[in-house]
Amino acid sequence: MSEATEAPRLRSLTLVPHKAGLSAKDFKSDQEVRWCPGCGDYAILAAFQSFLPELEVPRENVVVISGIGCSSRLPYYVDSYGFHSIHGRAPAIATGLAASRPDLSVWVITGDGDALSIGGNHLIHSLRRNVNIKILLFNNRIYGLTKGQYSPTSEQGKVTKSTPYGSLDHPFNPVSLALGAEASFVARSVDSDRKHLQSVLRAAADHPGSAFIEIFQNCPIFNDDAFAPVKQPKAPGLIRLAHGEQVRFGPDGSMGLTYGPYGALTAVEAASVPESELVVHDATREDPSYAFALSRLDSGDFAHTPIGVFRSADRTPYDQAMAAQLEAAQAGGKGDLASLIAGNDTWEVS
Amino acid sequence: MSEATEAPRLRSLTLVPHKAGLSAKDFKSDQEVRWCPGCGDYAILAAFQSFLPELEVPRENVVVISGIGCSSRLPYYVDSYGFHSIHGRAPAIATGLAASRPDLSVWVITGDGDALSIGGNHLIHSLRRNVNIKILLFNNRIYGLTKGQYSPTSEQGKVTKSTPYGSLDHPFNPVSLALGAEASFVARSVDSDRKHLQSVLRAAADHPGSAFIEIFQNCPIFNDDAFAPVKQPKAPGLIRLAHGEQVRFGPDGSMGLTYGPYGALTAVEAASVPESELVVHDATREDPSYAFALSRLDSGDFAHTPIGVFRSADRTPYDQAMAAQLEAAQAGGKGDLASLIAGNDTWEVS
Amino acid sequence: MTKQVQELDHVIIRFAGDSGDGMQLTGDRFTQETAVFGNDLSTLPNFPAEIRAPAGTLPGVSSFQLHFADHDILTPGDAPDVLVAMNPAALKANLKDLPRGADLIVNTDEFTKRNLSKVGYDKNPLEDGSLEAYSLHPVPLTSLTVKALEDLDLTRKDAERAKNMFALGLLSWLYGRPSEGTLNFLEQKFGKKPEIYKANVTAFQAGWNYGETTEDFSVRYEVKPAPIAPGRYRNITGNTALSYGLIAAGQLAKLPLFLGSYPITPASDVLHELAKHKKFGVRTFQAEDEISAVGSALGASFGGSLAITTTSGPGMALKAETVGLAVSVELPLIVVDVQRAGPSTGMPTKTEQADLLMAIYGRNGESPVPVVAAASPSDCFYAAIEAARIAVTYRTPVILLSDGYLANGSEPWQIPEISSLPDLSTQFAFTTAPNPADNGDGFQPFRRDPVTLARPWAVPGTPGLEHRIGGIEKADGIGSISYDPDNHDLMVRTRQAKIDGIAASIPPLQVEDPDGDAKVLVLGWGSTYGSIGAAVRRVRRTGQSVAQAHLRHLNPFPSNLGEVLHRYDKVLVPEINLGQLALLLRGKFLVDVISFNRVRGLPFRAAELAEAIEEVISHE
Amino acid sequence: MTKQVQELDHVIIRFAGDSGDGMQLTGDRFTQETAVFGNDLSTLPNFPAEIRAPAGTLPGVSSFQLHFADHDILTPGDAPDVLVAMNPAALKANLKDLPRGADLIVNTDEFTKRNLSKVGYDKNPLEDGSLEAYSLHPVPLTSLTVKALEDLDLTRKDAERAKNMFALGLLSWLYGRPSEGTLNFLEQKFGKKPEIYKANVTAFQAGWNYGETTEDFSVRYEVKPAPIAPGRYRNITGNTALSYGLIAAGQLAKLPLFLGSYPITPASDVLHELAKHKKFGVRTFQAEDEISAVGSALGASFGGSLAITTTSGPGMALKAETVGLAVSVELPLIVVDVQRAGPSTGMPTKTEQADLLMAIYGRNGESPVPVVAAASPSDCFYAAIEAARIAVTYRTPVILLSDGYLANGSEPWQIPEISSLPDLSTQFAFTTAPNPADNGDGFQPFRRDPVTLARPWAVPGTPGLEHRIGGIEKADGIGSISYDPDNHDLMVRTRQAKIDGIAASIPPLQVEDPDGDAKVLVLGWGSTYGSIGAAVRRVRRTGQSVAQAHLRHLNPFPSNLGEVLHRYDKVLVPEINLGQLALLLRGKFLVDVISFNRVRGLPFRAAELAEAIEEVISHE
Ligand SMILES: Cc1ncc(C[n+]2csc(CCOP(=O)(O)OP(=O)(O)O)c2C)c(N)n1
Ligand SMILES: Cc1ncc(C[n+]2csc(CCOP(=O)(O)OP(=O)(O)O)c2C)c(N)n1
Ligand code: SF4
Ligand code: SF4
Ligand SMILES: [Mg+2]
Ligand SMILES: [Mg+2]
Repeated sequence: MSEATEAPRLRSLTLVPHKAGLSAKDFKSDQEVRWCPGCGDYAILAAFQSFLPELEVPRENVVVISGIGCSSRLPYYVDSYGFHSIHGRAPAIATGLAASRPDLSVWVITGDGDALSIGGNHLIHSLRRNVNIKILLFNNRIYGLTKGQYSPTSEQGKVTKSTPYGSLDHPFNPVSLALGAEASFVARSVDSDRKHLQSVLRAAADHPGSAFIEIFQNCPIFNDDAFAPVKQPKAPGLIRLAHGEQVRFGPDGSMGLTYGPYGALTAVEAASVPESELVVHDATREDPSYAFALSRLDSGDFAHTPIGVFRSADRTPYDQAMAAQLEAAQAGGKGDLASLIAGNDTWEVS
Repeated sequence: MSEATEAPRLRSLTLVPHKAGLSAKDFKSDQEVRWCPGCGDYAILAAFQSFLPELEVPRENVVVISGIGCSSRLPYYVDSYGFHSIHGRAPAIATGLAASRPDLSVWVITGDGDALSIGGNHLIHSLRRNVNIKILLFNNRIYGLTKGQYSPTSEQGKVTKSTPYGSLDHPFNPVSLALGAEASFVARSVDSDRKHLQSVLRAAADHPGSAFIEIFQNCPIFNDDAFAPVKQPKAPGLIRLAHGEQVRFGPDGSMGLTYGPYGALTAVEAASVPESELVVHDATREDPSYAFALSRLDSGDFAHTPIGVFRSADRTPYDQAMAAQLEAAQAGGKGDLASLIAGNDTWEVS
Repeated sequence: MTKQVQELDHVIIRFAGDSGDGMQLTGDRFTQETAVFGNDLSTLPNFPAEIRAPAGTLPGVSSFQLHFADHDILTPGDAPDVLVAMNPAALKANLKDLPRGADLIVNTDEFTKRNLSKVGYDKNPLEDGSLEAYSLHPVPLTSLTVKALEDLDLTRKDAERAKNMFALGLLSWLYGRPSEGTLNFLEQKFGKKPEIYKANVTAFQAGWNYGETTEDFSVRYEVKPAPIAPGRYRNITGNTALSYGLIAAGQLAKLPLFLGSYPITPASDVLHELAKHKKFGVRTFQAEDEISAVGSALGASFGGSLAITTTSGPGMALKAETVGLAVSVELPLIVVDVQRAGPSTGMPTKTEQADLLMAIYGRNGESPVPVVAAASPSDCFYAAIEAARIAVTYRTPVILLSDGYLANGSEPWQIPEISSLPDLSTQFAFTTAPNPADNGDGFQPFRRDPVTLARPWAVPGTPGLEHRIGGIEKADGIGSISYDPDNHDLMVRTRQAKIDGIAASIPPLQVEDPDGDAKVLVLGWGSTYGSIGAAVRRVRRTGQSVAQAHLRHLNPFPSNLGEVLHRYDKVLVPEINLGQLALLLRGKFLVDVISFNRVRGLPFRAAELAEAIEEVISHE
Repeated sequence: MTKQVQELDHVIIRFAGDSGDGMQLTGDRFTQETAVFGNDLSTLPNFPAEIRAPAGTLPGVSSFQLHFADHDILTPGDAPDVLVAMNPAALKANLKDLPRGADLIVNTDEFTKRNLSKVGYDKNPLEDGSLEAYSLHPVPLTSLTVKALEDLDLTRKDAERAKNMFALGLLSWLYGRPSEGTLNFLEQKFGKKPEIYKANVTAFQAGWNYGETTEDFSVRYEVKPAPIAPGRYRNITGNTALSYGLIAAGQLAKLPLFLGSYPITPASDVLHELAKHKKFGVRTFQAEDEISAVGSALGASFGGSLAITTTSGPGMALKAETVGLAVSVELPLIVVDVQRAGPSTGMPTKTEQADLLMAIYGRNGESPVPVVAAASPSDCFYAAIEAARIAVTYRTPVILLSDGYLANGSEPWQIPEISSLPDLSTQFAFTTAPNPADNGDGFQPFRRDPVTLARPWAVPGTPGLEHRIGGIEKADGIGSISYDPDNHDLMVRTRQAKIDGIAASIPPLQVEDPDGDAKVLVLGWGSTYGSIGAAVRRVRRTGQSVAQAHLRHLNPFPSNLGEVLHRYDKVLVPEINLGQLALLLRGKFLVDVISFNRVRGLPFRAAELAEAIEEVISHE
C-alpha cells in the first residue's frame, strides 16, 4: 500500500521488537578502537554504527558476532550484545543464536581468512540454509592480525611472509562462491563509500534470511591499495548495480552490458548496441545464473568490478521455518513430561 | 599430431611412470566387498576397477584416498595403495600427497556427507588450488553409514531419522558449488551407466589438476530410487553433454537448449528455433558462467538433469607449480646446511 | 501332551542371525515380554559396523543377548544358556561363547553347502558330531514358517521374512512369556499392511505351537518374577533415557532446549529422539560438522537456551576448541560423549571408556570442565539432569560421558514421579544475578556469585545488560580484554576454583560394604557399574568381603573420595581403558590403586572381574 | 672531556616505546652488537597482540629487554637497570618493574599534554618529582634526531622515524658496544634508499656523540666479555632454531621436508622461515585451516616425506582428530605446538606451558603420542632433531612443545658442526623392513620391528608393497579391518608399548648437584630451564644446596626418572600452568612433588623462584 504513512518495517526484522529514535552514538561502546591508523575498518565501523539506528530495533536486540582477525574486533566497539568468538566459527555460533531467537537482529563480522579460509564450511552452509544472519566480510585480501600472510582472496603469485616466492593458490571470488552455495542475498561494497555501503546494509536488513556482503577493505599495513583501481574518483571499471536500472558505467556512464555467446556478459559502448540489448539489472531473479555471470566480470584485475546487490531472492528463513515446525507441533498442546518418560509399554509391580 | 601411432598419455599423468597391459583384476584386492545388496557402490567400484588399466600407470603409483562413509570403504577393494582416512578430510590428505608426489595418480572417494557436509571446506579449497587429485563424490543424497539421516544434497522437507518433521535445509547443487569454488573440471555421471561413467573418469584423468565428479548413486536401504527419474530407459529429463556437440535430449533428441533472458538456459523443441540458436556444448570455456547456467537446469525435480563434463578448463596444477618453484630455487644448486645455520651474523670466540 | 516344567532362577538367551534376519527386533520383543512378566533383566545388542555386510557372512552376523532372572541382576551375562542361530555364520561367530551343555537352536534350512562354505565349514557341523557338547535343537525354521503362511498371499521372500517371529513364538513358549505385548506391537507396526501383519502373527503362533507339539522340546522353563520394588516400570535404553533426561532438564530449568549435533555412532539416536519432541519446544539442528554443532549450541546458550551437543570420540576431539571458548566465556553447555572404541575411527559400534582424560584435559590452556558419567542405561536419565544442574548453576560447559554399551543396552526402569526431580529453575538467578539491576556501577559480566563463583548469564534482549564476551583473557569483573599478567593468573585460578567448588554441591561418595569389614575396595565409573556389581556379588557369595563404590562425578571428585580411598588396604579400579581414572586417583591422592583393564570393545565379564577381585583379596 | 668508566658484571636494559617506534629492531641490533662483543646474553621481546594499537596508548606499548653479562646467564633478567622510555605510555607501562636507583632515559619531546593525558597523567612525571627515586636522563630524542638530519632532504616524519637509531647510538656509546654490525645492517636494509640509509647512520652517530659530549652522562659502563667456550657463535631465536632443526632433520634423514601449516601467533614464523628454503627442497603448504594443515602433512608422510605441522594451542586442539588417525595408521609426523597463554584465544603473544596434558591426552581412545619439549631458544634446534628421530624410528606422530618465550626470545648459540649431528637416515630401514622383500607370506603393513615395534613405512610407488591403511582397528600384522575383541586389546596395548619403549632410546635424566648433598630437587621442563637455573644459582650463592634437573622428554619419561625423584626429600616442580607435569609425576611415581605455579603469561622471575626454592629448603 503506497499510501502507508510510516515506512514499513525492514522485512528481516518482522519478529524483532521495534524502537525508533536511536542514534549512532547509542551504538558506540566505551572501548577504545584499536586498529592501525588508516585502516579501512574504521570507516566500515562508522558506517555500520550510523546505520544501526535505521533498524529501529532496541539496542539489546542487536547482536554482533565475529570470529578472529583485525576485523573481528568490531563487536567490542558496538554497544549491544557482542560475541568475539573463535577463528572461522562465527557463522556457526550465529546460526544457533538466530535459529533459537527470531526476535534478534544478528550480524556477523568476519574477514577473508576468517570466513573463506578456516570458516569456509560454516559460511557456505549458513548461506544455503538461509539462516537469518547478515554476514559482513571485510575483504582486505590478506591476513592482517597475524601480520601479513596471503589469504584465499589474495591474487595468485602474491609475495607475503608465508610465500616469499609467490603464492600458488588461485583465489576465490567471494561473490561467485556465495552464489554457488545457494545464497539468497549477495552483495558487494567498499569501505570508503559510506553511502553505498549503507544502502547495501539496508537491503541486507530488508532481506529475509541470510545476507552475504563482501566489503573491499584497505589494509594500509600489509596490503595497501589492494583496491586502488576501484577507489579512484571515477573508477572506469567500477560498475554500480541498481535493481531495475540499466547497468551503466565508465566515462559518464557511456558503457553498458550485453550478453555475448554462452551467456557471458560483455562490456560495450552503450551507444553501439540497440537499447533493448543493454542489460537492465534484476537482483530478484530466482535463477542465480545471471548474478553469477555478473560476478565473473571481475576477473581479478578490476577491469570490471560490479558493486551493489547482485542477488536478492526470497526464500523462507531458517529460523522462521524452525519456529513454524514447533508451533505446528505444539498446536495440539505442549508435551507432557510424565507421559513422555512413561511411554506406552509400561507395567505395574505391586 | 593426428597421425600419432600410439595414443598420447592422459595429460594429468605426464609425471607418472608408464605401464601398459594391466587388467581390471590387477586392481581387485582380496578384501570381501561389504555393501548392502543392490547398493550402487558395487557398480561404481566395478566401473572404476575396469577403468584403471586405461591409466597405464603401475599399480603401485595409483593411490585411492577416502573419508568415512559407505562409499569411503572403496579403497579396501582396490589393490593399490589406499588410505581410508577420517570423515571429510580426504581432500586435505590427498592434497599433501599429491603436492609432494607428482609421480602418483591420486583418487579421492567421498560421499555427499563426507565431501559436502563435514568436508566442505577442504573440497572447495582443493578445487580452487587445482591440486592434481580426482574426486569421485558418491551422491546418494543421504547418510548411509550412520543409517539414514538427511545430507546436504537431500531435498528440502525430507523425512529422515533426524528430521521426523521434514528437513529445513535448502540443498547444495554439487556442480554449482564446485563451479563457484573455481573448479577447473566438473562433471556428473550415474552409477548405473558404466559406459558414461568411464568416459567421465577418462576425461578427468586427462585433465591436468583437480577434477570433481558427482556420481548419482542409489542407496536401496535408506534412500531407494532417489534418482529413478534419470534412470528410466529413455529418461526425458536426462541431458547428455558432449563437448562440441549440440545439446539434444528428450524423445529421440527432439529437445535442445537456447538462451533465454538473463542468460538462463531454456529447454525448447529443437525444431521450433533456428539451428543457430541451439546451444552447442563447450566445456572448455574459461568463463564458468555457461557451465553454471547448465548446472541450474537441474532444479531438483530432475525435469532437466545434465550429465557429462560441464567444465574442463586448463589451469596449472598445484603440484606442478610447487615443483617448479623448487626447481627454480635449486637451479643455482641445493642449499648448504652448514652455511644456512651459520647465517651471516656470526662471531668467533677463542 | 503336557510338558514338564523346570524352574530356573535366571536364563541368558542370545539370538544370532544375519543382519537381515531381524534379530534386534526379536530381542527387543522378547525383552519387552520379559519385562512385563516381571523378571529383572539386562540386554546387550551387538551388531556390525557395516550397514549390511553380505548375507550369510561372519561380518554380517548380528546378535542380541538377554539376561533375565527371578532376582535383580546387573549385567547381560557372560555366557548364554541358549543360543538361537539362524544360519551357519551365526553359529560359527557365537559358538565359542557357548558353555558345554547349553541349548542350541539352529535354523537347519540355512545350513546349505553354499552357506556353510561361505563361513569356511567344509563339513556340516549339525551332522559331523562337532556339536555333541550341546543340547542341539535342529529346527527347519524357514520352511516351517513358509508352510505356516502358505494360505496367505505373500511372496516367498515376505513369508521367509517372518521366520524371526516363528523363532520368537517358539522361545516365548519355551520360557512362558506373555504375548499380548507382541501382538499389539505387530498391530501397530503392520496394521496398515494386513497381509504382513497376519503373516507375523501367524508365524509367531506357529512357533509357539511348534514348541507345544514337537517332541524335541520336552521341557519348558519357568523363571519366576523378580521381587522388584513396587511401582510403574518400563524398559529403556541409555540413549532414550539420556534424551528424556535432557528434555526433563529443560522443563525443570524452564529453559528452551537446543541441540546442535552431527550424526555419529553410537550417539545419533539422541539426535533422532530429541528431533521427535517439538511438542516440548525442543529445537534440533543437524549441523554440517561437529564444530558447527557445538558452535551453534554455544550460540543458543548465549541466547538463553539450555544448549546441548551430542557426539562420540572423534567428534569430541573436533569440539575441543569450541568447548575451550565456552570455558572462557563461562556459558552453560552440555557436551555429551557417547564413547566408542578408539583411537581414531576405532570400532564404532563397540564400547569403551577411553575418552575420560580427553574430556578432562583435551583443550589448550588451563581449561577446567566438570565431567559426569552415567552408570547404567536408565541412569543416563539422572546423569543428564545432573549435568544440566551443574551447567546452569555454575555457568560452565559440562561433559556427560555415556558409552556404546549404555547407549544401546536396556533395563527395566521404575518411572520416577516428576515431582521427585530437582527444580533446576531455582538453581540460578537468570540473567542479572549477581548484578542487582539497580547497582550503581553498571553491569559487570564477570562479577561473580560469591558462593558458586558463577558469572551472570545475561541474554540478548535484556535491556541494560548489553555486553561483549570473547575468548581473549578478560579483566576480572568488568570482563573487558586484559593482558595484565596478574589478572591472567587470577582468572586462571578463579576458573579452576569455580569448577573445584562444584564439589560442595555433590553428595559424598557412598561405599557399599555389607559385611563392614572389607579390606579391598572396588572403585569404578560409568558403564562398568553393572559388571562390577555382579562380580562383587560373586565374590561375596564365596564368603569374602569386598567393598564397592562408583563415581558419578569425575571432575571434580566428591570431597570425601580421598578419605574413602585411604580407608582400604587395596583399591581395585576396573576400567575399559588402560587406566585413566587410576592415573587421576594416583595423581590427586597418591594412592597406589590397582588397575584392571580389558580393552575389548565389550563390557567386562563378571567372571573375569570376580577373578581379579579375588586375586587382589588373596594377596592381602 | 673524557668520561669515567665503571665496570659492571651484568646489565639489564629495557627499550620501551610505541609499537611504531621500532623498539624490537633497536633491541635486536643492540643484542647483535652485544653478542659480537662477547657478552653472554638473553632477551625478552614483549609486544601487544594488536597489530598497531593507537599511537601513544598503553596497549600500544612495545618493549624489548636484554640481559647481558661477563658470565654466562640464563634469563632476560627480572628488573631492568636501565629503562629507555620513548613516550609517556612506555614510562607508565614499565615504571612498576623499575627498581629504585635505576637509570631512566626518557624522550622528553613526547611528554606533551596530549600524550600525557592519553595515559592518564594529569601532571608531567618528569616535573612533579615523582621520579626522584631514579637517576633520570631527560633527552629530547626526537628533536635532537630531526636536528641532526636537517641537511638531508627528508620529510619530518621520516626524520623522526630515525629517533630509535639515535637512542641505539646513545646506548651503544653508554655500554661501549661495537657498531660495525649495525652499520652493515643498515646498509643491507636501506642500501636501496640512500636518504633513509644516511638518516639512520647519521642518527646513530648523533646518538653516540650525544653521549660522548653531553654532561648528563658522566659515567660510561663496561661489561667485559664472558668466558664462553671457544667456537663460532651466532644469536638465534627459538622459532629460527626450530626451523633450522627441522631442515637439518630432513637432511640428516635424507627425506624431503613437507610442512602443512596455518598461520597462528606465535608459531607463524616457523612457516615463514621454512617457506624461504626451497633450495633445501622444503615444500611449505599454507592450508585453509589447521585440520587441513595436519591432514596434508599426514598425506605427505604417507608419501614418504618427513612431514611437519606447526601451530599454537587453539590450532592444536583442532588437530586432535587427525593426530589420532596418525597414531592409528602409525606414520611419522612432527606436530609442533608453540604454546601461548590460554584457555581459548587467551593472550596470543604471551607465553605459557599449559598445553602439556592436552598434548599427552587430548585425543579420543587410547592414543599415545611421544612428547618432546625445548628448553631454550637455541635448544629448539636439537629438540626438533630429536622429535624427528623418534618420529621416523618409531613411525609415530611426535608432539614438539615450544612456547611464546622461546619462539621470540634469543640467545647466543655455538654453531654445531654438521658432522656432530645424528645420522637419522640409519635410524630406520625405509619402506620394507621388517618385511624382507622376498619373505614368503606377502607384505604385512602391521608386522613390527621386534625391537622398536615400528611398522614398515611402505610408500606409494614401491612395487609389491601395495596395501590399505585406515583409522578403523586393524588386525595385528596383516592390518586388515578387525573387530575381534582380543585383537583390539592387543593392538591398544601394542601401540602403548611402542611409545613406552621409546624410553630405551632416551638418555637417562642428568641431575646437576654441584655440592652433591642436596635434599631438594627442582625439576622443570620446557622454557623454564633458564629461570630455574638462575634461581638455583641464587640459592646456591647463599650457601644452600639444591639439585636441578630438566626434562626434554615428557612422554615417555627417561627410565631413571622414578629413581631420581625418590632420591630427594623434596621435589619442587615449577611450571607456567597449574601443575600439569606435577600431576603426571604424582600419578606415575606416587611422589608428593611440590608445585610452584605462576600463570602470568611471562617467564618466571628468578627472584620469586629462588624464594620458592628457599621456602622448600627451609621446611626441610
Ligand atoms: C584456530 C586458529 N587458527 C589460527 C588463528 C590465527 N589467526 C587469527 S586471525 C587470522 C586470520 C586473519 O585474517 P582475516 O580473517 O582476513 O582477518 P583480518 O585480520 O585480515 O581482518 C589467523 C590465521 C587463530 N586465532 N585461531
Ligand atoms: C568426525 C566424525 N563425525 C561423524 C562421523 C559419523 N559418520 C560416518 S560416515 C557419515 C556420513 C556418511 O554419509 P556420506 O558421506 O554421504 O557417505 P555414505 O555412507 O552415504 O556413502 C557420518 C556422519 C564420523 N565417522 N566421524
Ligand atoms: S593490520 Fe591491516 S587490517 Fe589489521 S588493523 Fe592494521 S591496517 Fe587494519
Ligand atoms: S546403506 Fe546404502 S549406501 Fe550404504 S552400503 Fe547400504 S545401500 Fe549402500
Ligand atoms: Mg583479511
Ligand atoms: Mg551419502
